[in-house]
Amino acid sequence: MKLSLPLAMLLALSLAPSARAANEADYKAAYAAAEAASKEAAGMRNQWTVTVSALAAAKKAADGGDFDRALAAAKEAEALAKASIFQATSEKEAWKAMEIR
Amino acid sequence: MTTTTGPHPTRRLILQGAASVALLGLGNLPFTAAPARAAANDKYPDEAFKQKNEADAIKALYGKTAEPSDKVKLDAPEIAENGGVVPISVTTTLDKVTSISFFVAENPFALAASYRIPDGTLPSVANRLKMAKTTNVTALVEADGKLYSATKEVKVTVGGCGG
Amino acid sequence: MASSIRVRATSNGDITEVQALIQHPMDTGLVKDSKGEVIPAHFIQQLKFECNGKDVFVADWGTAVSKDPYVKFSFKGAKKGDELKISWTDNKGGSDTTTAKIA
Amino acid sequence: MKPRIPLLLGSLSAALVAFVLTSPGVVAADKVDPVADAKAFQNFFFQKFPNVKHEDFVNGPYSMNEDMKRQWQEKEEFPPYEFALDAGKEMFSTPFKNGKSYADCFPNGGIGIRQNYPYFDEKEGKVVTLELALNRCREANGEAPYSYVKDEMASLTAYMAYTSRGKLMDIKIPDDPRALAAFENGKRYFYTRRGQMNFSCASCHVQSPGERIRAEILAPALGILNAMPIYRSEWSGMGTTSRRFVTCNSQTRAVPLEPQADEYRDVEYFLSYVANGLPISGPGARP
Repeated sequence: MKLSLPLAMLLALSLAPSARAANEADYKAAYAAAEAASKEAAGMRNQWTVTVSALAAAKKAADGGDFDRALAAAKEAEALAKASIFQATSEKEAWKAMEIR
Repeated sequence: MTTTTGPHPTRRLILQGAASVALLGLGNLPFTAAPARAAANDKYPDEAFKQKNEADAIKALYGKTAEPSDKVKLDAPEIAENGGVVPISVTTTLDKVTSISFFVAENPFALAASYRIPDGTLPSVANRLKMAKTTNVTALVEADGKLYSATKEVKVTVGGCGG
Repeated sequence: MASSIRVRATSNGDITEVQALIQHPMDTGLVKDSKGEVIPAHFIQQLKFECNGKDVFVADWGTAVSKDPYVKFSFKGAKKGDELKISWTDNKGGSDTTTAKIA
Repeated sequence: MKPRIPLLLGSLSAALVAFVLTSPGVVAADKVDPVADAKAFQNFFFQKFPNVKHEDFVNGPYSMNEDMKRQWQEKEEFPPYEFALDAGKEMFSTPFKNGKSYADCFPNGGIGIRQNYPYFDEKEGKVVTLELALNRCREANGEAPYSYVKDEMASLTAYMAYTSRGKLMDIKIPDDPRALAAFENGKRYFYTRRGQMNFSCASCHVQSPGERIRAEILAPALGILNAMPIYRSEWSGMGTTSRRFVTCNSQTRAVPLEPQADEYRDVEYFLSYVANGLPISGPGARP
């Protein structure tokens, strides 16, 4: 099974993690971005379960005051959501490659 | 009820047998008399079903050890399509069969099911058992007071791709 | 409500083949439900088949018997039209019984 | 475990492949031709599995593996869906509070008609599945609709499928551009990759039927809905087509759509149409 997944997320994730500890503002910004991407993915009816759970984990960590983990989870959620958007757009045509003719 | 075919069980012997079966449940006393299970008790072998491993369960149920025999034909799938519903059956050419039981070695409780075979009932049973994981399934047949067994490994794993 | 026991008893010659499927959850007591609480053990312990006043088959079951359990066996000495009585009891004192004519 | 690096390589190659393929190929596949699609679909499986009898494809994994087929035949002697079947029969004959019953909602009293579902409703301009028709019948008679993924719906469809056993799947596509669009949409959904696993229905049921996915043998896509609804040992209970679509989605880590969403209705329409001519074998028993 060729696992081909056009993943913009990998580029996003490889950014050097910021040195100082994350604070609430960083987390809020990252969470907002993640939520927007997640809504867009849902709008394309191609949401992933892992995006939803990463968002939930981010929220839970933030509620617990652990903003480092919350920020990381929010970033991951955003990357996953972007990946599912990329998947939906590329599959608009790519599915024909598998069609039995 | 059928009379046992072993040594004629006087009352004292049965009591002694029953006592030692009970003691045996604690798994620490060597076993002396061996009552044929079918006649010894009519009630549910609660003790045997409580044993975790196979050897204790066999002792608690029959009070003796079994010897593998090719006269016991155990039919079980190579790979179970689902651990919750594994079709397993056994048939034997041995005669004077009084009891048939199934053990799943690494289940939480080894003894899965035990059947009493009165006179006139054919010595073969089919049933569907649950298996916790890949392990050995053993069928025991008690014929003419002696125990015979057949064992087969059945592979069990979950299905599906992820989730 | 129809009986929880479905039986099919067919005789050819002197041998009667009996198949039974029983509607029962057969809970092991080792499983948790979606809310994380343990589902208590609830399983058939004894299943009896009687014909012409005699036990022809007695099953003692543990928690490893599948949900909606099935069993098949055969016995001699009965003929078409005889009545087979089937009854089970479970670890919570529940029970059910039914009769079936041998076809 | 996040497989990062292989995904990166995978994604670059996929993007490349997608780009290459879309440019020349798209012209040929524009006109929707269900008859040709169905023929190509069936021939693909008949050639891939020459020694599987055509009508056996409806037995899913059991047409692919002898050991599994034996376990299935043992189960079929006294199948676990027996109780759902009886419950369905009873529900079918119990009138609603207003005295009517399911028989009044369906042609031929609902007996022996499952092979014509799903059908394209030209008034509504959409595909109507058996499950949807049953719930609409309930609502039309003042009854609360059943859940699409629970036992009641499965029992009803089990009984209706049983009354059609052996009849050949007979799905019609009227000469209506919306019907062709629904068929095409179903086909698109069937071949579209989704979820973090990046699988489409075809990844498993076209590329690798007969192979194992952990303990289970994958069923061929041809005739896969002919056995619905199915009693799955894994669920130790009955499953409707809706439940099967929803669970398949979540296995590939895609968030499922609501049961009876347009995509699900269309993919059921597509999959049933391409299985025309194969017998109904529902209700089925599966791992």
